[in-house]
Amino acid sequence: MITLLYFARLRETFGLSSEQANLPADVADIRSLTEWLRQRGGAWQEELAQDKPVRVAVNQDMATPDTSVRDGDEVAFFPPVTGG
Amino acid sequence: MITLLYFARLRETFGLSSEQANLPADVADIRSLTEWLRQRGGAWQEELAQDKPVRVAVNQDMATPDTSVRDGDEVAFFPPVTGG
Amino acid sequence: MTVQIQTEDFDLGAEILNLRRGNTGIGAVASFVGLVRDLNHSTTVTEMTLEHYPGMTEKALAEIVEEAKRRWNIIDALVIHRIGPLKPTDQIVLVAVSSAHRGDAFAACEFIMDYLKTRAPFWKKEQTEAGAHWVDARESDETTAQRWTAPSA
Amino acid sequence: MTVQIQTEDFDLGAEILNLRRGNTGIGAVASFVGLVRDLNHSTTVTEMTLEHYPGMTEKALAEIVEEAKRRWNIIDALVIHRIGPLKPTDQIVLVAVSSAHRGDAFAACEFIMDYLKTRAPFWKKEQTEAGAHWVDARESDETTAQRWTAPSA
Repeated sequence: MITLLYFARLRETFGLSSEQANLPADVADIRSLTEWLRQRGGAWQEELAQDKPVRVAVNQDMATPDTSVRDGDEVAFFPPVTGG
Repeated sequence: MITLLYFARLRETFGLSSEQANLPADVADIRSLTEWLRQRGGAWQEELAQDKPVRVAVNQDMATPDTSVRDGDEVAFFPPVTGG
Repeated sequence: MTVQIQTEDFDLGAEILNLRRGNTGIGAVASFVGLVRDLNHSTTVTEMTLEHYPGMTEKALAEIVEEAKRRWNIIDALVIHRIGPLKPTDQIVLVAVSSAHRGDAFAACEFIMDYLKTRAPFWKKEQTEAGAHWVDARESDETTAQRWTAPSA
Repeated sequence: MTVQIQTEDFDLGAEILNLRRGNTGIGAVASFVGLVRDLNHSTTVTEMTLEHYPGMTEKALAEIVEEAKRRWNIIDALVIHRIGPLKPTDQIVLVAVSSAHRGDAFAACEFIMDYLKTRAPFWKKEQTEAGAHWVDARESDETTAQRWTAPSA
């Protein structure tokens, strides 16, 4: 089980701020996790398309496509930040 | 007649904050004015020596040795500034 | 080193006095306040809402402040960032840095703001006469933040 | 654009509120406060006296602020500099700049401080346990100010 969090435009488009998910055996990093979520189709396919500037954090640290994902992790998807 | 002003260390060393002076005919710029003051000897010779970092303003604008001096001008001598 | 996320407004004067309190070696305090403008890209903004990622925001800001402390000779630093609904002229963010000499305070304060703009998880949603929309990240903010990265790194 | 020379203390919070008042286009306020440190070059400072050149000071500061206005896209600027006797932890100077975007406010505020340090006629006399002395100008202040001069100029 991992915890997935969505913020800002992604939260609104997905209609979801968080969910618990059981990862398939072949999902081991952010690249494969994103591909797995994309396969849900609709807004997921569109917002997580490769040309979209989506940012990902694993356990509250900024992640790259190669960052590993394990059971118990908190993984957040969000647009580039705009605070300040 | 010109007005001469002295600030900070120069004011204290000369024991003078301002004076009115009639310029000799050969004093036409800051270089010759400084030389004329230096000839007073003592603290004047010492504080206005060429290796001392004295600043000069004419009519409240920073001046160089070549800046002209005319009757009616306000000429100030002071050390490099240290405010802020 | 203090990092605060809050919905309430803050008092710049009181915060700076508090930052200075008890340290007679402080010669310089540089501070920055970011405010809601009523006009953004020629659209009139009536309200703005700030969302954040609780937990990660505090962690990201603390790391940015620690990095500033490593890079410059600073005495203390403070970051306050507001969340929730804000109106034009409302204060959004305060960054303040104290140091012995001014160069450190200026550089660290601007560094913290530049990194906050690109690395702290906050998002702005603007309400305009034409409707609500999420503010797009500005590429110039990323460029500005990158100038703090050593070219040889 | 306001320049004030005064013996009285100033209230940072009130001054910044006043600077912001009535302009809803301000997105950024950068400010700097310089303070008397109790220690300078390993000597304990008990009091400091600031002397200035009345008339030229106001003129020099106004010119520095005008130059900042020419160089950056700023909305307003404020300089307050105190004169007379001051104690450790007392405020000496405030420089504040408002603008639409933060880069202009930061740069103009630091520029005004750097130019003030090298071009505005103020002099500090320190009273220490070992006696009174005029503070020497620091060469580093001149170097710092010179970085604002275009290399090709």
